[in-house]
Amino acid sequence: MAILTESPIRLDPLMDQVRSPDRGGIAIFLGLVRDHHQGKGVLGLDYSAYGPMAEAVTIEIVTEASGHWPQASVAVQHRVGSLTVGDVAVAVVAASAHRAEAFDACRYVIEELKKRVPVWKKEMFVDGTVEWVDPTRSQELGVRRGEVDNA
Amino acid sequence: MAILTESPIRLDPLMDQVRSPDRGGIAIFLGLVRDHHQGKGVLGLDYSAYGPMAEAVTIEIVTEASGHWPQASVAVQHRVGSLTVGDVAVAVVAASAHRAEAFDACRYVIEELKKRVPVWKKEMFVDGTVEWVDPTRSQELGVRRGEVDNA
Amino acid sequence: MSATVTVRLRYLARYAELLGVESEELALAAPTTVGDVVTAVRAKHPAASQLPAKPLCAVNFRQALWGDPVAAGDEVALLPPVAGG
Amino acid sequence: MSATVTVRLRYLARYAELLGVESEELALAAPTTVGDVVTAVRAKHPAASQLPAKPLCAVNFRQALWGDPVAAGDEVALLPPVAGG
Repeated sequence: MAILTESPIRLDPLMDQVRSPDRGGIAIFLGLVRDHHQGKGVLGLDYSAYGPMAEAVTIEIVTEASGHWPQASVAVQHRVGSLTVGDVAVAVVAASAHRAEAFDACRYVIEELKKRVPVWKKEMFVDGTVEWVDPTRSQELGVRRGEVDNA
Repeated sequence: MAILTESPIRLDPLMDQVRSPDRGGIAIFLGLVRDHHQGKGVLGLDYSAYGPMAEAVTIEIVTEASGHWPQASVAVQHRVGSLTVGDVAVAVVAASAHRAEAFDACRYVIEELKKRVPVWKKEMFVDGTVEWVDPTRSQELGVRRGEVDNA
Repeated sequence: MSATVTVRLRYLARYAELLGVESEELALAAPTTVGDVVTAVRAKHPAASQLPAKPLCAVNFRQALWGDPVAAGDEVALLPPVAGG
Repeated sequence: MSATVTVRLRYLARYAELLGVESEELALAAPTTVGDVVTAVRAKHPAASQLPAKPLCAVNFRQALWGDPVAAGDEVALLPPVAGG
């Protein structure tokens, strides 16, 4: 299944990808479009991606998770295109024999995905303004400053 | 929505219970019937509950989670009756503005639920034997020893 | 002659199988505690010797301690170690 | 006379809007590095002065460092800080 999709994300096919009779726990994270960002009302978002790199980096992250939690199996999908408030932008589904690995693998993948996968969003605000989201301009948003040397 | 259900657990109604336009993250845990337990092949499980207390304790746990993570909203359902391998036995769905609280609230609720909610399971093994699961008889399974004084 | 209190007993899961009954009423001399109720259960049911020394109990759907008082009409439940999820 | 290498440039998201182009080819004197390619982009596009000093770059879909070599046919991408999820 492609990691990037222009269609609404459906959970069932992702769960089918990772469930198996010996896996007793599934942890899922869904990222949804919120109605506000930094104090401004949001109407919707346009997501774009650098496709081949987004796929490659996501596979790399999932492979890292398999290294850390060998019993876990993880499926990921990220939506691209125009989304409105409440739409699912990203889904991470991790299944494992026990719940601890499922939670940890799920959390790892979403955290790394947000730091590393080349996806961008342009926010349409209620006040008519439009803005590319730049996490490096928000306060306290971590080490990635858009500089090759720090990356 | 009742916390205990004899019908298959459906995720969508649980998600609808907690999603709202200002919540950007949903963390979900699903506990499924596994095909093995302590080295023996499992055919299926019978879940039973002490209904009124199971509902009360679950509400108590969800209320504790709301205290710890005030932005989070949590929905829980636990299946009772006969389940087969792969069936969802329990679902915890936690939505919040940001993913950290959603994950933490979801994890808290499933951990406490497994320790405190009066639900029991009887395992039907492939070899024809039947056994009540008793976590206190497994190795290293925590402090709860079935004793009033320790509880 | 002392007053008696009648309480409803609930035996759950494995304990119901062990005692062969899910629910019954017992009359005890007042005042009575969770510990007294369990002692009365042991007196009535020989199979109750297989219960742990102090089984997990609930009074009116809340977990209870051994010395907690039990009043007429209360529901006292004996619960095996929980195993949900 | 020195050899040249032709590379494919990809400008993503905000950078594509800034430069008014999503993709183009550039010929540079060999040998060349990621830093050299970005310098050539600046020379060609006045708007590139608004890029950060060292924008995040990828060569052939893998994140690259400033001094990494770039060969003929490589795809060099300039990426704004990522903001997925």
